[in-house]
Formats: sequence, C-alpha cells, structure tokens
Amino acid sequence: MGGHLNINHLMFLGQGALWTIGLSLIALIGGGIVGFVIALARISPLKSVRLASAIYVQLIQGTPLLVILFLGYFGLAAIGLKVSPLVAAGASLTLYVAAYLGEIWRGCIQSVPKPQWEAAEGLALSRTQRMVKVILPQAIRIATPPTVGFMVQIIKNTSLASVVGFVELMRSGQIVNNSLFEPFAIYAIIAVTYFAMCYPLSLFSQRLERRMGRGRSNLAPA
Amino acid sequence: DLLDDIMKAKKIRISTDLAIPPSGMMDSTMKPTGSDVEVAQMLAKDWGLELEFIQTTGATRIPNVLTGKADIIISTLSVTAERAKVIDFTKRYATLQSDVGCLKSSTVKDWPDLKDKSIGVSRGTTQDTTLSNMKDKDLKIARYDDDATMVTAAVSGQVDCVGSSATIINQIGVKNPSRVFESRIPLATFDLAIGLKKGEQPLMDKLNAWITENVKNGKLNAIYKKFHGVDLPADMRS
Amino acid sequence: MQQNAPSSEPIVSLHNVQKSFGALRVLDGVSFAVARGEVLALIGRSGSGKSTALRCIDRFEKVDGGQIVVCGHRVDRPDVNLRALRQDVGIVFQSYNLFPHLTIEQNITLAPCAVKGMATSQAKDLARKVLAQVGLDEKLHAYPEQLSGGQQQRAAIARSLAMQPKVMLFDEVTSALDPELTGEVLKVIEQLAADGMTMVMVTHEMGFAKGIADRIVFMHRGKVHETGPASILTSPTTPELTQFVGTGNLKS
Amino acid sequence: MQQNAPSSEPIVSLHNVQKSFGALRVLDGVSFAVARGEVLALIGRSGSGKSTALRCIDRFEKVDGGQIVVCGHRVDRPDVNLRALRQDVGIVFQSYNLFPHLTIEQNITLAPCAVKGMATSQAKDLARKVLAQVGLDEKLHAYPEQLSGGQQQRAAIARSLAMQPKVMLFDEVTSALDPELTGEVLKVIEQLAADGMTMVMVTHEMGFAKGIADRIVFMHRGKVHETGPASILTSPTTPELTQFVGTGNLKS
Amino acid sequence: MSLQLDFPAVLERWPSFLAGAVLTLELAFFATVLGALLGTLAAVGRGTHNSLIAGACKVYVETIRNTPLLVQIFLVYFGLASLGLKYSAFTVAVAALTINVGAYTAEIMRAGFEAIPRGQIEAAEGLALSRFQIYWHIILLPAVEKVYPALTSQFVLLMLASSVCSQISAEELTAIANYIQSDTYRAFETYIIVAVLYVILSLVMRAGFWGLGLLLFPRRRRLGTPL
Ligand SMILES: Nc1ncnc2c1ncn2[C@@H]1O[C@H](COP(=O)(O)OP(=O)(O)OP(=O)(O)O)[C@@H](O)[C@H]1O
Ligand SMILES: Nc1ncnc2c1ncn2[C@@H]1O[C@H](COP(=O)(O)OP(=O)(O)OP(=O)(O)O)[C@@H](O)[C@H]1O
Ligand SMILES: [Mg+2]
Ligand SMILES: [Mg+2]
Repeated sequence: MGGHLNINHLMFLGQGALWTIGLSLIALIGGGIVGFVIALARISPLKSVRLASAIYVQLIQGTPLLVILFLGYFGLAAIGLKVSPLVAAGASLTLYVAAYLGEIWRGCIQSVPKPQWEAAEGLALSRTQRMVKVILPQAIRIATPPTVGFMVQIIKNTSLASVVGFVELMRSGQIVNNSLFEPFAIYAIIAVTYFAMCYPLSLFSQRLERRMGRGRSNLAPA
Repeated sequence: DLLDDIMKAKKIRISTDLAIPPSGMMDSTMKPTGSDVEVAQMLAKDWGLELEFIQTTGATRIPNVLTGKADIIISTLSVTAERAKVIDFTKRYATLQSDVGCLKSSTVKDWPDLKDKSIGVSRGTTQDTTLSNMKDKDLKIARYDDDATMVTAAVSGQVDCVGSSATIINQIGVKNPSRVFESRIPLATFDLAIGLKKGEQPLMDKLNAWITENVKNGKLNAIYKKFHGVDLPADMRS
Repeated sequence: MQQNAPSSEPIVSLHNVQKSFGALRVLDGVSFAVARGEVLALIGRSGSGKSTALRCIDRFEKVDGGQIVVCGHRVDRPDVNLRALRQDVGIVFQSYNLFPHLTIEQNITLAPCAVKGMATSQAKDLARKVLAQVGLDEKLHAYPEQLSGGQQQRAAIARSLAMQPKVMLFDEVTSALDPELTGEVLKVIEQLAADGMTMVMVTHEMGFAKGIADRIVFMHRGKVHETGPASILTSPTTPELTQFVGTGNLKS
Repeated sequence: MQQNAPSSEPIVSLHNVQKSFGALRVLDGVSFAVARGEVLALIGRSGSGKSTALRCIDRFEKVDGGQIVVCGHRVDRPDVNLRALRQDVGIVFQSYNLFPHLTIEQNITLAPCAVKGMATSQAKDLARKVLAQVGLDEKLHAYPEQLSGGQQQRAAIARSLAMQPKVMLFDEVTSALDPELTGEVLKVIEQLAADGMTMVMVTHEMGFAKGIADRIVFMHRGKVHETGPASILTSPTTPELTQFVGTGNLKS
Repeated sequence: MSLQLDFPAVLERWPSFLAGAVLTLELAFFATVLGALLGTLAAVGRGTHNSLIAGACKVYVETIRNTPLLVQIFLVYFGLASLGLKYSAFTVAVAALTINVGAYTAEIMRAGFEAIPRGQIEAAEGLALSRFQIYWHIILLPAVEKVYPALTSQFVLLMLASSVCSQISAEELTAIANYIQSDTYRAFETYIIVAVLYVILSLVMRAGFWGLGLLLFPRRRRLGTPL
C-alpha cells in the first residue's frame, strides 16, 4: 500500500468510468422500454392494470436503489436463477429506472391537453391510432427535457452497483483510495469526472426546456 | 457436491474484498495484492485450478457464497459463533490481532481513559462487535463503512482512537506524519478462516488439509509476515 | 351541391335525455330533433347545458337516461359503434384543437387515411378540396401555429368536412375570436348551410343565430325552455328568453 | 359622490409616444389627453396598439420616446416613483388576475394594508364598501374560483377601487365574458362613470363605447387615427373607421 | 440451491431497526426544513437581477446536481475536520443533505415561480405592492402549491438517499442493516426487512406532506380540490 497517484491508477479510474457509462446505457435502454409500458399501464382503461402499475411504482419509489440492487442480485440467485452480475444489475437498474421514467412519461402523456384527445376521438381514430398519431408525437416533445435530465441521475446512481461487485467509477475511486489514502485528491477527481459526464446532459436538457418555453422541474433522486 | 464441481470446472471462484488493505488491495499497477490475495493464489496453484476473484464488499462476502456466485470466501473472515450458524468455517489460516489505537501524543493507557474519546471502527467487523458489546465501558463508537473511510476519519481528526488490526493502526501515520497512531489497549485476537456454504464436507476436509500442511511448512506464515510485518502467533505455528 | 329544403326525417333526435355530473343535474329531460338539412341553433345562458347536450350527441359524455339516435346509431346504448358514429358526425370545438405537430394537410388527411383507408394521393386531393371550401387553399403546408385564430378554426372545420360527415356539430366556434376573424368563420358556416349540411350549433352570436338557423332551441337550467323558428328571438314568449335576449342585445 | 362634468385640466396626457418591440413599431407617435372625470374609450383593430398604449400609462411598458404625464407623475422618465404612480392609477385586465389563493376579502385588503399601512379592521370595512359598490357584498369570504367570470371581474374592479385611485384603466374587461356576465360588469362601470371616476378603457363593445364614453380615440397601426365624441362611431369620417365599425357590427 | 430464511433471528433486533428508522426520519426532517429554506433562497437568488448572486446560485445548483451525494458528504465531513472543525456525524449529515436537496429544491421552486402567470405579478404591481411584498404575498405560496407534488417526491427521495450517511458513521437505517447483516450474516432477511421499513417511511412522509398541504393551502381544503 502507499505510493503516489500514477498512470495506472488513472487508467483504473478510466475503466471505472467506462463501466459507469455502460451501466447507464443498459439502465436507460432497459428502463426506457419497461418504463414506456409502465406509463401506458398507468393510464390504461383497465382499473386492475392501473392499480398494479401504481403499486409497482410506489414500491420501487419507496425503496433505496441500494436495497433493490441487493435483492435483485442475490434474490434472483436465491430463487435458483443463475445470472451474471451484469444481468442482475441490469435487471435491478431497469426496474428502478422504469418506475421513475414511467411516472415522468405518464405525466407528459397526460399533459397533452384534453381537447387534443377529444379532437382525435371525434375524428373516429381508434385508441391506438390516437395514441400513435396524435398523443405520443406531442408527448415526446414534452418528455424529452425531463428524460434527458433524469439520465443525469441514472449516471450518478449506477455508483450503487458496486454492492454487487461492479467496479464502476465510485468503487474504483474507493479502491484506489484504499491503496493511496489520499481521499481529497481522489474524491475530487471522481467529482470532476462525474461532473464532466453529467453537466453536458444537464445543460442539454435545460436548453431543450428553454426552447420549449416551459420551466419543468426535473425531479429526480439525489 | 461442490468440490467435484470445482474440480470439473478447473476453476475456483473466491470471494475477496479488494478494498481492505493489507489483506486485499491493489498494487500500484492496479493488480490485486495483499495477504488474502496471495493465500488464494497459492491455493489455486496448489490445486491446479484457474483462479477467479469475485469482487465483493464487506456486506456481500457471505451472500456471494450462499447464492453460489462464489465457491469460498478468503476475506479476513473472523470466526464467531453467531456467524457459524449461517456458514461453515475451516480451521484458521491466520489470526488477527486487534487493538485500540490512539494518537502517539495522547495519554490513553487503559479502558477508563477512553471516556469521552470517540473510537472509529469498520462497521460490522469483529472489532465493532467486540467494542459494542462492552456496554459497561460507556464507549463512543463511530462506525464507518470500510477501513479506508475509518482511516480517513482518523487522519482528518474526526475520531480520537480507532479499533482495528495492529497493521492498520500503524499504517495511519505513514501517510500523515502529523497524526501518528499506535496500539495502546489490546482488544482481542480473532481467528481468520475460509468460509464456505454449509454441508460441503469434502471441500471442507480438503481445505483443512491444505491449511494444516501450509501452516506447517511456513508458507502461510511467510505471506502473513510479508504484509502484516509480524509472524503468526507461536501457538499456531507449533 | 344545391340548397336543400329541410326534410322531415330526423337525423338527430334526443328524447328525454338525462345527464348528471355528481349531484349536479345538467340535462334534465332534454328532447329535440334535427331533420336532414336543417340548421339548429342551441342557445342559453352559461351553464345551461348546451355544450353537454352537444357532447352527448357525439358520445363524449354518456347519458344517464333517455334516448339519442344519430344517423341510425343508438348513441345512448353502451354497445354503440363509436367509430361508425363518429364517421357520420363531425364536431368542432371553441378551441380549434388542430394537432400542432402536423401540417394543415396532414391534419386533414390523417383521419381519412387512418380510418377510411383512403389512399394518400386521394386524401391529398380531398384536403385541397375542403380547404378551398373554407378559403384556405394556400395554407396546405403551414403548421397550425402559423395561422391566425380564424384560419385555425376554419382549418378545423375543413378537417371535419374531410370525413364527409352527415351532421356537423359546432360548439361556440367563434367565441375565441375577435369580430373580424369571427366574420371569416361565420361566412364558412353560412356557405355550409347553403350547401345543405345538417348542423347543430351552440352559439352566443344572436345575430348569426337569427340569420342562419332554421330553428332555435333555447335551453335553461338543463331543460329545453323554448323552441321555434328564428323569429322567437325577436318576439320571445317566456320571460327567461326575454331576459336572455335582452342582455344579449347589450352587445349590439 | 355627485356627477362631475369633465373638467379641462388633463389628468392623463400622452404626447408623441413611441414604442417598439424589437423591429415592430407598435406606438408611432400617440398623443391624447384625458381630463378629470372624463371617460375615454380606446378602440381599434386587434394589434393596433391599444393595450400597449394603456400599459404605457401605468408603466408596465417603458416608452422609447415622447412624454406621458399621469396625475403629475412623469411616467416616461426612468426615475418615476412607481409605487406612488400606481397608488394613483388602478388597472383592470381582461383576465381578471385575482389572486387564487386568497379570499375575495383578502384580495381586496392586501394592498391597502401592505402599501398604505391601513389597519386590518379598517381595510375590512373598506372591502365591504367597495364590494357593495360592485354588488358583490355577499362574496366576501369566497375564493375567486368559486365566482363566475363576471363576478370575478367585478371583484377585480373592487380590488382596484380599494386603493382609491384617481384614474382607472380597463383593458377589454368584458371580452372573456358571455353577454349576460358582460352586462353585469358594464353596469358597474357605468355606475363608476356616473360617480365621476376618470377612466380610460380599451373595448370591443361598440354599443357600450357609444353609450358611456365622453370621447373616442380610434387607433390604427400604432397611430391615433381619429378622435372625437361618441357620435363619430355612427358617422365615421375615415374609411378605416368606417370599415372597423362595419365589421364590429357583424356582432349585432 | 435453496436458501433457508430465518426472519425471527433478525427481527429480534427490532430495537436497533427502530432506532435506525427514527434517525433516518430525523435526518430527513431537518434536511427537509433547512433544504426547503436554502432552496427557496437559491431560487429567488437565481431570479434576481444581480448577476453575481444569480451566477453564484447557478454554480451552486449545477455543481450539486451533477455530482454524487456520496462525494459531497465525504468532502463536507473530512473537509470540515481537516479545517479543525469537528461536528457530530449527525450535524454533518444534515448539512450535506441540506446542501444537496437545496439544489434540487431550488430548481423545482424556480419552475414554480415561472409557472405563476405574468398577469398575477402585473396585477400586484398595479396595486403598488413592492417587489418583496409581491414575492411574499403573491408568488411564494401559489408557487409552492403548484410544485407541491414534485417537492414531496423530492423530499421522499432525500430520505431514501440519506442511506449513504452510513458512510460517515451516522447510524441510520442502512447503517443498522449493514451492522446486523455482518453480525448475523443473514443478509436477505435484513435487507428485506429494511426494504419494507423504507417503504413504510416513505408512506409516512407522504402522509406528513399531505397533512402539511391541508394546513398550507386552506383553499384546497375548503374547495376540496386534491393536490
Ligand atoms: N365534466 C364535468 N364535470 C362536472 N361538471 C361539469 C362537467 N362538464 C360540465 N359541467 C357542469 O355542467 C353545467 C353545464 O355545463 P355546459 O358546459 O354544458 O354549459 P354550457 O351551456 O355549455 O355553458 P357555456 O355557455 O358556459 O359553455 C355547468 O354547471 C358545468 O359546470
Ligand atoms: N411584449 C411584447 N413583445 C413583442 N410584441 C408585442 C408585445 N406586446 C404586444 N406586442 C405586439 O404589439 C402589437 C400591438 O399589441 P397590442 O396588444 O397593443 O394590440 P391591441 O390593440 O391591444 O390588440 P388586441 O385587440 O388584440 O388586444 C401586436 O402586433 C403585438 O403582437
Ligand atoms: Mg359550453
Ligand atoms: Mg389588447
């Protein structure tokens, strides 16, 4: 132990950063797909579907990601499913992200003004046609800024995947720190790296918001 | 059984925390090193197996073997009766001397002097449990998630004392000469053992035999001394 | 097209229609009928249930009781074929409700293509035709936000016309417009009436109601209070209508 | 209060006022004056600059050039005392802008208490008085959303009155209302005029303008195009006013 | 591979779980109150014409929102100590959480301020109210009302995020869980119990916010409009 920060440490941190990006992409793609289904389920005409999806959202949003990851990783194995850490972490992050994106998107779909729904109905369009041709194109515009904003939170939250053995940015920083004992330098590097990954996205989402002329809050986990 | 599986796969998966120096850590080229790492490497080599480290944190060492994600744990696992209800332990392959360490400049000599001092420990370690059970001594314990955080707390002055292995206590001053810590009050000596799932007797027997042999031939002691600076206790070597 | 005299066969008929929102009884036994080619104006104070009656006809609201028949569809029944009904009925609201992400042409061709399976080229010809009908042919490729309020409202009417409905419903289509733009839209509706379209319109424009409607239905507190030819506006028989027309006249 | 004949001393005067939004010249040398007790109606097509002129008077917009004097305040100057100006001027907009989280009473007492330091009990008496003036005394403890549009607009007028302004400005205060509610509000304004309040009002209600205004200012493309007594509406001299009054008449 | 679950062995430590849950709630409570204040000030700051104040508030908000809470906590905890300032883990945890949630609150509040119709502010200006009076009487409460659901969720998230305070020796729920599971090695049982406790805590918080909403927005209560 001991020694000074060298190129190997930095490369190790860089590798961690790559994992952070990879995990974020998995979470976003998986969570996006499931989240879309959740959003539709939340406004389904069937009461049971609405209720089930609402309970899902409440449960996930009421539990820390750390606990979800833990239960996802070992829980799947405990019921006899052999899954790699990548699959397990991907599944947990997907479930987590889906609950939040689903809620964000439901709000966006519902914020398409009611008269638009009625106008589409009055033109004899079927439910699917109304959704695909009239509502979603408008909802996507509304949804883009908060979705981009939420991606920032996903990036930061993948740090918790370290509990299931992922050496992503945060964990790689801790490991380096454990051999160097230079917390300030290392945490500063980590902070700057996260900032460099997140800030462009934040900026992009704010610009989108401004272009759409509405100040939406991008609510998201710390 | 598990032993067969391992031999068939020609690969052993060992759960090791690489963030608890000097047992598990990274060297300056970011390769795993440390006493537990070398023990694991020696085991794999002796048995002619490929070695895979399952990266773990303190919290996930045990679930990793319980759910079959790792075959065994070599990760400064201290043997306690409570833990033995959940997993099986082999015989000890090393011991861990724990002390309460204080600033070199402080006047602490015995338990009563610890009043009003805060003691940093790694949460859930046997040091933590031991100190926490001393209810009569009225101690102020501050628990951190890992050794690195605890050491940082000691260095930055958030705690006055630490409850940890002698090795780590000595390590604190290396990075920060203005706050040199030294062992003051002996806490306990714990046996460190390899952990495995309950009911894997053949694997258990083979591990025990391997430990016995390598204690005898001094190889385990050599590893221990290389990283901890001291020999294993005499009663273990004889 | 030639001007049709209203025939006697009703194309829309409401019989004793009941509708409540919670405890509030909004329609309390409303009955009236509209013959083919007839123009009916629905008037009354704010809150008297005009919009609700209109929305019940196109089944945007389910009725609690009574009977509604529109072009042979039993609208009050739960099993009414909604898509068939809405192909026969066109509805235009006060807030034009054009789809902002589509051009005017796309707004118009959307339903004929998606619902009737019309070929795109044919739908585009149709769009040109209905836009010409409302005097907007040059705005084919504009987006809604590039049009003035009056133009948007006319485009919304064109969009409904493209479905070739048998009945058109209008809910205060001019009340979001200033006098000049109002004029544009009313001219389009007058032309439709002249072409023989069956229409039910909720309106506050008494002058317009007088000028174009074949029949007036005056609603008051969820009931049809008076009904008759346009002349009832100039010589109302009930005190309620007298008062309503009186205040309405303040405008002129 | 007794009816005052308009005196000759101007209480509001605009002289050659210029105002542009970016490249768009909205006011292009507007001049007119309002005498104490006079009622002035500002009319013109949409976009002609009426609202802008009104907003300049209460300095919601800064002018680019020209002079505005209101109750002795030089409104065009950058150092005008805004709070003093606005104690002398009351302004009421088309969208009533009552504060939704306060009761009607709280809406009214807020400014007298906060700005003039009036005691709460005294402010409450005042609230009762001005509400009675607009015929809303029983709505003291209602929230705005519990009132109809016309009632909300009257409450907004009462709120302005409670500051005892010397001039009242109205910007199309009835155009969001239906004929019946419009009637309510116009009655209140008529009463104010009868009590001798100085008023400048932007309006689309030609009938009302004719009936109540001492003088009409017709704006066209950012300029005062014609001005004169109410009679110019019935016998306009310029073609623009003729056309404007023509389209306005479509309503009646 | 079957896993034997033994809940009683873990549940017998309920006093520890309870203490952890209470500490989590306390952390959340203080950070919510202080964070709401800080965030509102920062939101007002971002809206001022003084570009220095507005810029400082922007830097604060952006820095915090784009770095992980854990790093922020470490920097506050060890940073203060290195400067010779020693505060209890609880104090530091509250401070770090406050700084963190303040940044998010600032963004939400700003959205609330922007959602107040221009006409409301003009009406208030027309009544000669001062800038401060307008903020206080006309903007603040309606803005909070508009973003109340977002605020509620943000503060519940804060409560969940407070789990990282275990890293600096604050004995909140996750810390207790880590302790118990490494003492008993019964990780599943422990984490399942903790998950349930967190869900309960988040429901408790939502109920609390609902009650507070009834107090804050008398109009909602009287007219029965849900938030
Ligand atoms: N979806 C609804 N839920 C509850 N009440 C409603 C609903 N729609 C309408 N109402 C109420 O029903 C009554 C009649 O409404 P309706 O819109 O039919 O009146 P209207 O005659 O069209 O009035 P306006 O001239 O103001 O448009 C009103 O009191 C209204 O508040
Ligand atoms: N804040 C602004 N920024 C840019 N342009 C503006 C602004 N306010 C008004 N305008 C433009 O100035 C012109 C005059 O506007 P104004 O509101 O004074 O007209 P108006 O006579 O009141 O019309 P209306 O009868 O429609 O209310 C319009 O073309 C309008 O688009
Ligand atoms: Mg209506
Ligand atoms: Mg205007």
